Parts: sequence; C-alpha cells; structure tokens
Amino acid sequence: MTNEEIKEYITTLAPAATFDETGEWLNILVTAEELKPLMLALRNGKMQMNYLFCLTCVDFKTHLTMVYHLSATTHRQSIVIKANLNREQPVVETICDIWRTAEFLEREVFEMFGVHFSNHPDLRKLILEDDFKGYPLRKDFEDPINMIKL
Amino acid sequence: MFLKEYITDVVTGVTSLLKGMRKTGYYFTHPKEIITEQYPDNRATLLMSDRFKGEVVMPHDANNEHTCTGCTACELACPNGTIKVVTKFETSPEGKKKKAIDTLVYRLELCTMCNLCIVACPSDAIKMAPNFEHSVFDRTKLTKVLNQPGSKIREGIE
Amino acid sequence: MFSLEGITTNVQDWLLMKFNPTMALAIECVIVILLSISLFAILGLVLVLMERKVAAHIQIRLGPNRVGPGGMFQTVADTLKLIMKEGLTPDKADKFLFNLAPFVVMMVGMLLLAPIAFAKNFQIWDINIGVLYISSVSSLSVIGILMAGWASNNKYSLLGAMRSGAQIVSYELSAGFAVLTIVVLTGSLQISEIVNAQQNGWWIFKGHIPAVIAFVLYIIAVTAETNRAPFDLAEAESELTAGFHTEYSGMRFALFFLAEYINIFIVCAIGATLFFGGWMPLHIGNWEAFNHIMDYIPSSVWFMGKTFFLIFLIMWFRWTFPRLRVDQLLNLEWKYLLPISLFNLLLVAVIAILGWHF
Amino acid sequence: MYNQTEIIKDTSELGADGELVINMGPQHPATHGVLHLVVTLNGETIKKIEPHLGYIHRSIEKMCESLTYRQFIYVTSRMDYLSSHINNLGCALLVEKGMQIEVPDRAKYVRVILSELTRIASHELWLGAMAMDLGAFTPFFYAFREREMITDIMEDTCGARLTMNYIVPGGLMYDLHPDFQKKVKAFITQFKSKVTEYEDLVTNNVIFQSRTKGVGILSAEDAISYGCTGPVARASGVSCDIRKIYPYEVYDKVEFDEVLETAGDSFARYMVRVKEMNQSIRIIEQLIDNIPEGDFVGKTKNVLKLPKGEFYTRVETARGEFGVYVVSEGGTTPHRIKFRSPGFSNLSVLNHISVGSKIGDLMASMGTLDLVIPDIDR
Repeated sequence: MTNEEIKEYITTLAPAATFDETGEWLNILVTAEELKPLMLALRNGKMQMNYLFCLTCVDFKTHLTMVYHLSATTHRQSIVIKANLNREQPVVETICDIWRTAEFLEREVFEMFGVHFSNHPDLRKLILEDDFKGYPLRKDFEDPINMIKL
Repeated sequence: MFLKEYITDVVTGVTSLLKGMRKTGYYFTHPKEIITEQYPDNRATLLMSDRFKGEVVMPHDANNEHTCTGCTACELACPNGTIKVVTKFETSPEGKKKKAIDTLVYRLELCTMCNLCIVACPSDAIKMAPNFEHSVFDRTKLTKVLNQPGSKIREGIE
Repeated sequence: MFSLEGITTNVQDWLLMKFNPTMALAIECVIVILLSISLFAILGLVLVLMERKVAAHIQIRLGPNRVGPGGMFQTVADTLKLIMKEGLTPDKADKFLFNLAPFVVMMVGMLLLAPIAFAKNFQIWDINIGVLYISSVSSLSVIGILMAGWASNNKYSLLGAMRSGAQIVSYELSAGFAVLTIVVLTGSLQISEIVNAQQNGWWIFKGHIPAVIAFVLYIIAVTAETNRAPFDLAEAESELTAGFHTEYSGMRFALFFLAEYINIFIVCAIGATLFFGGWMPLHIGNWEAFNHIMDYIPSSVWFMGKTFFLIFLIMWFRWTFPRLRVDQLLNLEWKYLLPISLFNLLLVAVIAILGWHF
Repeated sequence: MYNQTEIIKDTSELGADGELVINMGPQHPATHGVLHLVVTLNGETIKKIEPHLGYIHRSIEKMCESLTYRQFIYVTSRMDYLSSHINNLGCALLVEKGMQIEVPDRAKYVRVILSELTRIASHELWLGAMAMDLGAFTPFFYAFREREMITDIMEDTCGARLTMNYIVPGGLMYDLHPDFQKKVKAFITQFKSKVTEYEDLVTNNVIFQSRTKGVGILSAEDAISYGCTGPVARASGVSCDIRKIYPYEVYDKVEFDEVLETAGDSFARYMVRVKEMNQSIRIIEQLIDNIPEGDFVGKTKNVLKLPKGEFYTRVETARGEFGVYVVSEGGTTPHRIKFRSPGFSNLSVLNHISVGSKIGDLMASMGTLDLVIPDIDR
C-alpha cells in the first residue's frame, strides 16, 4: 500500500487524524479517544498490522505523546500512530488485548510517565519500587539525591 | 512393535550418553588440553594487547614534559565526568601570559574506557595504557592526577 | 608385605590374651568406632578432592592446586573454614529436627560401613543378611533428608526434600533387584560368601549379559539414590538453589556434604563387592601363573581400586550429563529400569537354576 | 527415550489450596543476574510467573538525554553487554542516518565481521549457560574456550573484551589490528573442529533432548503478538531477521540463510542459535578476505547535531531486534530516546510458555529465551 492509500484508509477509520510524512514512515496523529478503535481496525482490518515493535511515550513539556510503531510480518510496512495526551491527567485506552507485548510496555510507560491505561489487566509498577514517587522520564523530574548534575 | 520401539529407545539413548562420556573422557585423559591460566603466577609472561584500554595515562618524556595544552577537549568529550582539567596561567620569561594545566584529575572509578577523550585530544597528550590491576583498598586512590609534579608543556606545542 | 588381612585376627588374639572376652569386645568396639569415624573423615576429604580434580580435568581446568602439593590440603582447609563458620538456624525452623537431620544422614552412612569387607578377613560385622541389611539401612537416609527439608521452613528445601523422597523410594527398587540378581547367583545374602563365590571369576564376567545389565542398572539406581547428577534433583542447583540443605551452613552443611560422599563410597564398595568380587584379586580360569601374580597384590588394594574406579565412573556421569526433570526421573525408573530389572532377574533365575553360569 | 510429558495447560480448575509462592531471584543460580520471578506453584507445576524487574535499572534512556550523539553510543554497551558491539552499531547507524554521514566501505565490512563475531560469542556463552541451567556443567567450559578466542580478537582490535566501544558515528575508532584476519581465520578453523563436541555433549544427548523437546512451546501468532524477535521468534517459524528484511551495512552483499524452525519449543530455540553460529561463520568467511582498503572513518563534523525530527533504526542483536528511537529537537543531545530491547519482549512471553509445566521446564524455557537482565531493565 502506498502512503496515499493508507491515508485514505485511515481517514475512513479516524476522521480527525492528521498525517506527517517527513520522517521515514508515515506518522498518524489521532486523539486519545480514537486510538483504540483505530488500533483494532488496523490489527484486524485489511492492514493486518500484527506486530507492535515499539511502544513509548515522549514528554514534550506541554503534552505527552504516546507513540506506537506498528508493522506487519506479511507486508512489512511500518506506520507510526501517535496520540497526544494532556500532562495533568494522561489517560488512554490500553491496547494490550490487541498485542500482548503491550502489557509490559504499557506498565513501563505507566511508571515512567504516569500515563494511565484504562482497562489494563494488571497496571502496577514493573521496574520501580512500589512506593516510588514521581515519573522519572518526564522532563520535570527532579531527584536531588541520585541525579548528578555534571 | 512396541517392544521394538522400546528397545531402540533404550539403545539410542544409551549410545548418545556414551558418546558424551567419550568426549569428556577424552579431555580427562588429555591434560594437554587444559587452558587454565595461572594468574598471577604467569604475570611475567602475560601478554596484554597493546590496544587494551585499561586506564588513561599521560606520557611524559625524559625532561618531565608532556604535551597537554589544557584545552579541556577531553573533559568535554567524556560522557561521565571522569576528567577534570584545572588550568592556570603561566607567565613566560618574555612576560606573555600562557594557559597551561595545573592538574589533570582523572577519576578511574568513573571511567568506562570509551576512548573518547583520547580521540578528542588534539595534541595526543593522553593515551590508554594496558594496565588492569586497579584494585585498591581505598577509593580515594582511584582519583589520580595525570601530570607529574613539576612537569611542564613541551616547547612548541600549541 | 603390607596387608590388612592378618591384623584383625592378631588384634583379636592379643586382646583375648590380655583381657576377659567381655572387656575385649568392648575394646574392639571402641577401636571400631574410632576407626570408622576417622575413615569417615579421611574418605570425605579424599573424595571431595577427587571430585574436584576429576571435574577440573574434564572441564579442561587444573582444579585446586594452591594448598599443599597439587592442592592436597585444599579440602582440609575447606573443612577448617566450615568448622569456623557460624551455623545459622533459621528463625522459624523446627530447631530440634533441623539440628538432628545432618546427624541422621551421617549416622546412616556410618551404619552402612559395618558389613563392608575392606580386605580379606577385615570386616566389622559379617552379618548373615549383609545385603539385606545394606539395602534396608541405606533407605533410611531419606528420613534425614526429609527432616532437613521440612524443618528448614524454606520452600526450596521442602521441594528438594519431597523430590528426594520420591526419588530414593523409587530407585530403591531397581537397586534392590540388581542386588538380588547377584544374590540369586550366589545363593547367599552374606557378604563374605558373595566374595568367596567369586574366587574363580567375578560375577560381572561369570554371570553373562544379565550380570552386566544388572551392573548398569545398579550404577544408575545408586547414582539416583545418592542424589548425584544427573539425578541431583534434591539439590538441583539451578532450580532449587541448594534443595534440602539451602538453609544449612557451617559444619552442619559439611555433614550433609560428607554424608553424600560417604554414601557414594558405600554404594560403590557394595557394587565392587557384588559385581567385581570385593577384595578378590582378578583370577582368570586356569592361568595359574597370572592368578599367582594377582594374588601378590594385597586384597585391600584390590578392594579400594575397584571402589574408586566405580566412584570415578559416577563422577564421570556427573560432569557429563544434564539433569533430568522430576517426572522424567520417575518415568525412567518405573517405565525403564524397573521392567528391565524384573526381566533381568527372571533371566538370572533361569540361568542360576540351569547352572549356565561359570 | 521419554515420551513428551503431558502438560496441563488449564490450571484454573486447581484450587488455591496447596499453592506455593516462591521467589526465584534476585539471587538465584538460574536467573543469570538479578531477575526476580515470583513463581506460583502447585506442587511442582507452575501456575503463574510474575517477573519483577528493576534491580539493575539505570535509566539509560534518561541518561542519554543529557549525553551528546557521540557519547550516548557507549552507554548502550552496558545494556545487552553480550552484544554490545551490535548495540553500538545500532546507535551509530541512527546518527549516520539522521545526519547523512557517509561511512567508508572498510568500516562497513569490519563492523559486520565484528557483529557476527559478537553474535557467536554471545551464543557461545548462552550455550554454556543454558547447559548449566539444565545441570550439565562441562559444556560451559568448552563453550568458553571458543569464546575466549573471540574476546582475544576483540581485545586486540577494539581494546576491550566485552564493552568494545569501537564504533564512532561515521566509521570506526581506529583501524584494524594487523593480526586481525589471521586470528579470525584461526578462530574459524578451531570453531569448526569443535562444533561436533556440542553435538555429542548437548544436542544429541537424550537427557538434553527430553528436557527441551516439547517444553515451552510458543506458537507463531503468540510470538508475533508478544513482540518476540530473534532466535525466539525464528524458532516458532516467524521470519524476523532484520539482517534479511531491512539489510544494513553490507548484509545485502553476503549470502546467508535465515535459520527457521517450526516447532517453537525450547529445542527449536536451541537449534536456531546453534545453526545461527554456523551462518555467522559463513558470513565472516565471505567478508574476511575482502575487506577493502581505505579510510576507516568518514568525515564528520566535530559537533554532531541531529536535525529536528524522529529517527528509528533497528539492528539484529544476538537476542533479536534492537531498535533505537530518537526524538530530536535539533540540539546536540536527544530530546527523548527509547531503546526497544529484544530481551524485554522476550521476557514477557515467559509466563505464557511456562504455565502448566514443571519447575525444571522453567529453567529450559528461561535458558532458551536467552535473557540478559541489563538489557531488560535498561
């Protein structure tokens, strides 16, 4: 599929999506509400994106952006789905029922960025200790004891 | 039929085990194959690779001169603040002021041997030495001053 | 010539000459106790060193070579270290059983020394049901292991002990059947008679293929019974950290460790007695000259040589094979070893009745 | 010799009675590092495995946000320390891609040869460690003997044995050691003559086979869904070799096969790695005599600045697909960096493949997943 076709296809699924083709792959920015249905359609629809190879979050100081890298083992076309979340109460629907790998990756994002994944079966801290305060990978995280400013 | 399978199972199983035993038996009876290096007994014959990155040193020549200009390129290149260059201003006999190093502090305990400081150095003043016996009883001994006391910069190095 | 053969009778005669029979018996008991304890200690030290050396050479290493010439005193140093170490008892452990367990395991080992013929006329107790005694007493060690596993109040220990229980109880069977084949051939349970029956040839040669099969079964079964790799599920280092002795430290750990090696020595000694003629020298049919030369080698050397060869075999197994899984372990016993040993016993019985053996 | 054990897959019927929760790790002989597994058992049967991570978490992603594009490469050596060279390569490729730096051919060849040597070294260590997990101690030493030759080559050329730090954006840090080709060839001969040893001791051993065959079965769909890559996924029949699909450096110029197995069990994973070593040897043999002369490092600016935007590269490490995702704001340091580590995804499958099997099987599955804990924790 060419990028144009993908764009067309995605517009039918998520009308509010915006596209960005400057990078290596097609970037699709959707709203947090649209994300889950779009993902379901991408997995089960004609694209058959069965391989989620990277899931992460980026802190842009004004907002958080969830970044999902999707690919398919059949046609090997990769696309990037993004969703902006507000920084105070970041909530997004979980996708770990679509791709099982997302379960651990979302737990990691949850503790590092404080993004809350609704309907996640087991949303606990994975790496940090249970009573850890703060979200270390956010830009405004301060830890005067352990972080050495060079 | 069942019995035949059963017996082949037993026979193949036992032969596979005997093959393994033959291999280990071979090594047991061939002490030549032993690869143990008896460090530190073999310290005298131990050959370290000349490129081995053990620690950063600053070579000094016979006149106790080095080639460090105090440009702090190494300090900037270091990913984890291992090197600290303390500079001073020397007044040459002609009355000109010149920047030179006072001390070049190297903290071995922070060093990851990434070689970036050596690559960054414009005057080849520092290099990696193949020393690896770094253990000491006191952590402060790992903080080293690389330039020798009383050393100065070699003439003609800018 | 150095030999242990005459010593026992000399000592006996001398004691009877000096004291009354009761007193002599008491003194003999003391001597035996002292000897067996020192044998226990020496064997432990020697076998641990041997194991380490065998392992090292198989693994293209040198092994211990720092303490003493060729690392001879390495195990002595290790034992000293273990004695000096603090023996911790876990807080919620059953203190009495926890402390008792290593001694139970060790005592079983010492009891088993009794009927073993170390040389000609050199035997603590030539009991007429020697083989039966051995197989019954040796199965007691599982009690010590279960005790240790249960009393430690540690889940790893418990799992290890339970595995060990299942394992020892199962492998007891095929070990017993392998022993029985020789009993059938000899017609006696007494160790001295079994040895004497092999005067003109060891059972492994005289008994045709069934004896060889019995020997293989015996070696496999006793490897499992002594919890050695590839059947070391009770301590399965990579699964259960250290199994039943996870919580033991210091000298109590050392006792478990020693007991393991003593058990190996005992089962190998019995194996040597049953299949390789114990202290009996190698005799081949009518070769009189050859047999005479063989007779010059002291019987104790014959016995120790055979035993240590079997011990080496068991060590060789350990450093070659991966460990079995617990269900495979039981499968191996119940689906392979037991049917084969039953069949083998039948075969031996037929051979013995028809007198086909030499 | 044994039939495959019937593995109870549905454990929901077993009540909570008799459940035993044991903590495997963070100090446990089989977890090779500080992995902490909370294992719920019913007798010997595993009901649930919950990994607890973070004992060696150094937040490398956060650290990299304050390092320049030259410096951050060397931190990645500390992630998957067994394929540190390939990690470095992935990062260098990203910088080169972002800044369109031309890499000389010589550097490309050397990078690939060293990558394959790293892969062999990693698989050798894995083979030894995995055999040790299953209770065979001796193959560990034989595997290390061959691995030692590779580390010696690395020491000669790169100056370090494990964390090589030989790659700079644009090429290599310094030229090859003069003895390099000779030593690599010596290694290839030695390796080929010793490979049969592993077959005798491990591959064909009946105990080893019964311990691994049919244990920890992972289907192809699950492998994709769990994001498994590398030998783990290839053992389930998923073609996922980055070297084949998205060739980088000179992988498109060499001939090699992507090793695929279909069984998806521990033995298949074992076989994939063993065969992969042979493929790596094949790649090295094709390249070692053809290293072109020339520069070993391309022309780069003194200060590297990635243009504003997002970049992603992936390389095939010994454990699978290693991805680097960089969000750049145009400065000298990355704004956000994310390492997609293969071990993290491979670990997440552990619970799925071991539920219902025995504790001994857990060692086989965990061993063949080839987990490197610093790679998982990052």
